Amino acid sequence: MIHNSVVVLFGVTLLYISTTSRLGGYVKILSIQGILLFLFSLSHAETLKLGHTLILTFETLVVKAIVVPVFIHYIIIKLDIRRVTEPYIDNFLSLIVATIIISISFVLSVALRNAGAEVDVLTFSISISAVVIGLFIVITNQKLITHVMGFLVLENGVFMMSLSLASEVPVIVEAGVLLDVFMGVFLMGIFLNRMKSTFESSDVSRLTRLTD
Amino acid sequence: MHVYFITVAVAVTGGLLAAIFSGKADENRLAAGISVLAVAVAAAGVLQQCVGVLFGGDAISATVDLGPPLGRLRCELDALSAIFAALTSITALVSIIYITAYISGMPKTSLTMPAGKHYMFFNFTVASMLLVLVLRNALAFLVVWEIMALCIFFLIPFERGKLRPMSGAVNFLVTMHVGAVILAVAFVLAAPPGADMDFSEFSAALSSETTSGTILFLLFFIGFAFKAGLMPFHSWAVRAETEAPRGVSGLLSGAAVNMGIYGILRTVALTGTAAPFSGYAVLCISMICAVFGILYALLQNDMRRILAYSTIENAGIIGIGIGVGMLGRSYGLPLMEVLGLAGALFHAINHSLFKGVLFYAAGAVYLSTGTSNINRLGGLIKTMPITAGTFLAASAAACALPPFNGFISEFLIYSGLLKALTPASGIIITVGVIAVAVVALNGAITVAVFVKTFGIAFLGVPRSNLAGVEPSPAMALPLIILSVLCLIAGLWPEAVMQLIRAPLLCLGVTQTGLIEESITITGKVSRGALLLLAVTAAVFLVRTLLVRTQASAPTWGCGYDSVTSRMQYTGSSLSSPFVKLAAPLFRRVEKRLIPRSADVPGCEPFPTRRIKHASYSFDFIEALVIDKALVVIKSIFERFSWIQSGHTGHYVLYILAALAVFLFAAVWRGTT
Amino acid sequence: MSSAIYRYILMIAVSFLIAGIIVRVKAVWAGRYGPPVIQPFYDFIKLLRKSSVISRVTSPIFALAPSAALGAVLTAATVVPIAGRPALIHFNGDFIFFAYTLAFGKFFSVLGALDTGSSFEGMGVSREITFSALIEPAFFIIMGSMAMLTGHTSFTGIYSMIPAASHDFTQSGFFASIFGALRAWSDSELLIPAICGNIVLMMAILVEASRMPVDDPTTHLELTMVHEVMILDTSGPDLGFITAANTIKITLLGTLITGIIVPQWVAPLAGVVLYLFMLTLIAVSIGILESTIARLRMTHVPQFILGATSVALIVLAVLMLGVRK
Amino acid sequence: MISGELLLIALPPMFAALSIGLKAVRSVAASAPVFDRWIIVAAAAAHLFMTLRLPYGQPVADALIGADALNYLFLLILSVLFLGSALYSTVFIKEMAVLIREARDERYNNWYVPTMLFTLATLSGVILSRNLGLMWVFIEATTLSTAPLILHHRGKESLEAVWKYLFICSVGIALAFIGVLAMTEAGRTIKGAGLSVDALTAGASAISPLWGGIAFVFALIGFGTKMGLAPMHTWLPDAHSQAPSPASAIFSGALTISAFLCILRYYQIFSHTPMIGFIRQLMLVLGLVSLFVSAVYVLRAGNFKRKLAYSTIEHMGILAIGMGLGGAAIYAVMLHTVCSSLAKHSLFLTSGNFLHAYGTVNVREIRSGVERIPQSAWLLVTGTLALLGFPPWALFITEFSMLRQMVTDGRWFVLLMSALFLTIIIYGFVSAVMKMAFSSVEPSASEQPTKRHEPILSTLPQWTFIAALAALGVHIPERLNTILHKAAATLGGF
Repeated sequence: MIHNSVVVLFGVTLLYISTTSRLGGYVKILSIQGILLFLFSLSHAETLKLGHTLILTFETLVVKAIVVPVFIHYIIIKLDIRRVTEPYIDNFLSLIVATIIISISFVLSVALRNAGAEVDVLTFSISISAVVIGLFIVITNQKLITHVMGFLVLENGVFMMSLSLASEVPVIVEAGVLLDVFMGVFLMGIFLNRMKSTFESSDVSRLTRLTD
Repeated sequence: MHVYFITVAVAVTGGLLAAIFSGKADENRLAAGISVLAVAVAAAGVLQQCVGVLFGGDAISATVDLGPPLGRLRCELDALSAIFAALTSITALVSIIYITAYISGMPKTSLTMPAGKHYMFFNFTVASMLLVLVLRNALAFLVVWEIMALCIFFLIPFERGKLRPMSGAVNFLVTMHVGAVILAVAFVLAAPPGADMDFSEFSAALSSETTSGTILFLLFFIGFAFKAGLMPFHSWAVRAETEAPRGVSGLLSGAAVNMGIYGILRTVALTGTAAPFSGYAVLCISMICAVFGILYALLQNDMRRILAYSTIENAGIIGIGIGVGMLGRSYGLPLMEVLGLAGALFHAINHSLFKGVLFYAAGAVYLSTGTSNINRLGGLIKTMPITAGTFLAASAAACALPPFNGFISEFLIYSGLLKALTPASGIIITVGVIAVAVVALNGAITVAVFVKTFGIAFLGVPRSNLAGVEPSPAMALPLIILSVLCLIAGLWPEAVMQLIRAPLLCLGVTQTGLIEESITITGKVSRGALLLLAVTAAVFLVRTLLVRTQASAPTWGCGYDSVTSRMQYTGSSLSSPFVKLAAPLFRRVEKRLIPRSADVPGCEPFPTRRIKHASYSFDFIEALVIDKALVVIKSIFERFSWIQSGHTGHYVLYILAALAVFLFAAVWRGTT
Repeated sequence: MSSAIYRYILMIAVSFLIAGIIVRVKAVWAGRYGPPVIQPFYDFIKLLRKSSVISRVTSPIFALAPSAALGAVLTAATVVPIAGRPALIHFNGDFIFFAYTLAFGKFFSVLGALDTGSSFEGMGVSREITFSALIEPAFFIIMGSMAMLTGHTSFTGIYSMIPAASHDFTQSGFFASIFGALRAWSDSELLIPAICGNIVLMMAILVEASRMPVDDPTTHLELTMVHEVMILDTSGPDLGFITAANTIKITLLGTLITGIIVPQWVAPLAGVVLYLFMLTLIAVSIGILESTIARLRMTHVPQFILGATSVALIVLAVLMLGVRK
Repeated sequence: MISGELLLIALPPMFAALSIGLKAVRSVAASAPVFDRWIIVAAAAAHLFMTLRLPYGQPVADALIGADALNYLFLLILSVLFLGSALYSTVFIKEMAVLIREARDERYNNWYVPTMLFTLATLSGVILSRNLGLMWVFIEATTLSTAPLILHHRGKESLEAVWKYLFICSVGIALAFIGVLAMTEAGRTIKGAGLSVDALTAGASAISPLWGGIAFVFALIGFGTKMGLAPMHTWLPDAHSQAPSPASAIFSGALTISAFLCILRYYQIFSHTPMIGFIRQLMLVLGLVSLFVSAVYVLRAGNFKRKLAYSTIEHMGILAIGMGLGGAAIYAVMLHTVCSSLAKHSLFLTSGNFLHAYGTVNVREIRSGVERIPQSAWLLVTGTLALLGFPPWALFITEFSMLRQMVTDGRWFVLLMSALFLTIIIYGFVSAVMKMAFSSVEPSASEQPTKRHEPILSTLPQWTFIAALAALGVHIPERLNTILHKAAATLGGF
């Protein structure tokens, strides 16, 4: 029961993130998603071995809910990026697109189940839509920091899918995902602040010199 | 066969040694000497082998196993390859002697690459040409075929700082690559699956009378037509031969075009009796090529461009000969087949001879006067008698005038056409007569072209202060040898026909009696030519006896005494009536350049301004096939320049789009 | 063989008369008495004896050109069947040899003209090569079709197949034989090709020998000349050779025309008489033509010559239909 | 005993640690350029030595890492290329030191050798791993280990390049991870298969086509991003043109094909299932799109290194098309991988020489290469001709056999399109190279080009690679031929 409600809540956060127009909102959403994933992994606790659950809890609670959002918050303040996200298309339209994405992923997962693949429809569709919405956020936003956050939403989607699909995936892959998130954010953070020193602003419009 | 391989190896090592010695200071003579020696030895070896094969000896063959990628290579020097090998080696030898003399006259700094490397690529080209003639394995043939194109590609950009040869070379390489791709497709289609793609296996697929057999033949024909410089694919020949250095142009028009001809003849040999349609196709393409080639030659005023277009015209004539031969074979007219194919082979030999002389003479003119634009030359015969004499002989041969060899080969093609009388179908007769008319028109325009070239450049009064100087004996020697060969082949064609006898058998001609008959035909005609020479000599003798006192006076100017050299007819004015007549065939651009500068000083009272008028025409087929295609491709691709836009967001969008499409396809395929 | 040589010499001699007849007819038509018919012969002898003035500018080619022109025409003459009898030399495809020998002559005479470096001669050259290039296809279509139809490729062979020749009328009288020949002609398939052939050959004479509609031999304004201007600078024996070459060329083409009409079966003497009669008829018609028609504008001459090609194409149509029958 | 494969992966990081350690020691740090050169060459030589001695063909069943014929071939390519880069790097490091002595600009990049060695390690890891999950982790590691290399020049462009490289590749790798997850889900029906390639291939028929299709799509798009297949190629031109020459040579020569190996593993799993038809269609589509994009941009790109990067995309497209054709074309793909990596590697190193001699790689500003740097100019010309598939070099043979496969399968549209794009690429490349090598400064121009000294090591690797290519074009040695055939056999070719 908790399992389904956590997933639904995660879906709601996805919808909300595609409509907020303030960076602070993005950071708060990310930490909420971290917490939801923590609850989600707890609900999977009984099927996993002890060691695995230990890493999972550490991973979701500490990294996704606390460390990463704080780090991003710190970067936003240090680079005093303007607090508002400048998306290419207005919020209302992106909300519609987000709902379309979620509905399509539901259709997809129902089709999968009908074709005989025993898959948990709700979790799979929400995780697929998280991935696609992550990409959508990256596509429709100018600022680099929003790209990083889009990428993190994508990571959360992948993490949820890995839990729901392949519960007995060996530990090293889990560690790999964690490593990916951590290193990605870390490196992007470094480049963002070095970019601040070389470029005047950190929105993506500066980054179009390399063309043909 | 091993001697043949040794000669090819000698040419290659000669090239390498020349390149190695190219670094030193006075390296021109050393490198030149080595490469000339190498080509001479190679030529001697090849000629010895070819003579053995051509006169009675049967084909020498050998198989070499090179392991994985190329597999078993069957090499065979049969009569058809032998005659072309002989031709290539002679042309190569004469060209290398010519190039070395040509380069020694040029300052070292004006070469794009050191002379030694130029010789290296020349030797590699010759070696690859000789190798291509003997290879019978399709993959190895293609490999050496493209290596030959590559080596010529390096020969073309020769003079430093000039950009046009560079683009000419690139045009050449790309055209050859397209030709090679077509050939590759043809080879794969013809080879039965799994076999190691030997030429002998192609004859089954080629000679089937069905449409697939015809389409396959046409693919082979088009693939080789690229190299032969036939009309739609001729732009490389014109560009390369005008921009390459002189010796190389001689090699290009002589040996390179022969490779294309050899390829077409090899296909004919493999095909046996093809459907009439392929014969008609070959004949029609060659007719168009011949007429358009010579018409464009009439427009040009640069000696080398004229000769380049005349090469295309001669390739057309040879194509007509092949077409006649094929039609004869498919309609069951053996004499027409023999005459057509013999005419084609004979003309290939003639073309290599007289075209060589023409290019080397044009080179000698360029070297001594610095330009090959005939409108700025004139009266060169007085200062360059040997070059003028050989140029006259070669142009008479090119116009197929009786005492020279060109007449014999066109005569063979004519009589082949006239033998097209068969009650079977009316089409072949009409095509035959139209072809006769086309070749006649072609001959007449060739006379106009070479009258214009020789007349304007060598005769009359020098139009500018460019006085020519006789080339060094090393350059004059090739000219004399080749023009004398032209005359001998014209007056005693039986010797050349003996050469052609074995290749004809190779081409699948069965009745040897008919070959004898064609030889007697040429014999009789050459007796007539001899008569012409004798009568003219007799009349000239009478004239010298009769003419007693020869007073000299200025040319009769119809009463106007201050005749200047500028009042002479120039090349463009000489051909203007014809050009106006055939105007719709080429786009002429008349430009009247009126500079903004003020009045002309010195004639103040009259308000005149210096007006410069320039008119030039360009080859609209080349413009259509090459330039237009390039423009269209570039404009289409220009529209796709948004892909690399620089925005990270766009890039992720591409990934998402690809993912969505493929995912949808996977699910759609999975569920249905 | 010996009779062929006599007829060859006869033709060379007659050619000077032909030129005289043309001039005489034009004079009579204009109401003048005109020079004697053998005047060209006297001119030829006079020119041979005169000394010549050679321009300083020219090279040996100018000296060679007239001899080459005459030599070419004389060689071409050996191939033509005269007065219904086989030619001096005949072999397969000798009409090609005929055409290309004439081209050899033209090639050198044109080069000779260019050698003098005068703008007038250049003008003549450019017109000459254009017009002669246009008549070549017509001549070849005619001869090619005749060769196809008759199966022979030499002049002698073609003309031996003329229907009048193949029937033996020797025993019947002169007029009966003429009616027989006409009847034989009417039902043979060679009728139309022969007629068109003669028209084309007639036009060829006008073009090659530069007669009236194409070029006015008597004009004195160099700008309008075609052939005369090319020989402005020749003098003495050279001029003689070139005028002789020109007149022989007329008779050559005339002989080709008569070849179709004079049947090969008639007795040699009667054949020769008939041949001479036909030649004078042609010369008179040329003379009349020159007196009545004005010159064509220079730009219209190509259209006139291409007319010859269209006539030749009619023969091609006959060829196609003929074969189908 | 530690297995050879594990040593191969572990060895380079040890050398890197040695390099970092020595730099930490104050007294020795000053002579960093000297010992750095020795370390990288030693590591490369050791890696090649171990690779040649590594037994291949019978990997331990279900082992995490092991060498079968397919990945042994890729390992060979990697170690040979890395040795070439190492030798070139000695010259590169010496010149960097010279720049510092003249205090022209940046300080010595301490991190150059360590990151190169980490890249070698991670690439060996990717190639040797036989477990899809482990392969994914190593691919992830290559992204992170190559990022600092692109940042070598610290200019505006290289910053932008590294940002795009990191971001797009991370997105790609995340999608690839979903592919791995989907494969575990698909492999659930094969009991105890987990993610080991051998088990999955054996039980492939039991995999449900739907999940298999989804897994392959995600893997193809994910690893395709790392491989540089269009439309996921956008990061490649920026990254490869900004990285230093030896590094970009390794990127285009080894990194792209290791991503290609990951895709081949998925291809191998489905090679004997009815799914293979659909997979070949996908590969053909991506191949043709890559050829199209590279044809568009080879004409437009002004910078020669970017042109080379687009030719990398072109060759990846050719590989994809080859796999899409199947049958004999798969053997051609194997040979093509070997030869195209060698050709691209030597060309990137040569473009480094040009960059060093002229200070720019812009085609329009480079003149009379033959006079100033003759060795590199001739290398450029022969290398380009080898890359474009002219005989006698081996790429002609591979493109011919692919063409042969296209004709026998009757795929005329693919043949027409690829022939057209390849011809355009040839036109674009040859005209650029001819301008750079042969077009010369007018004799009257003020400064006449003077011949520069070219160190032997800056041209030796390239000459050996081009000579090897020419040799392969004529005769393939027996040992290599068996490896190629076995590799093709594992993928369902012959």
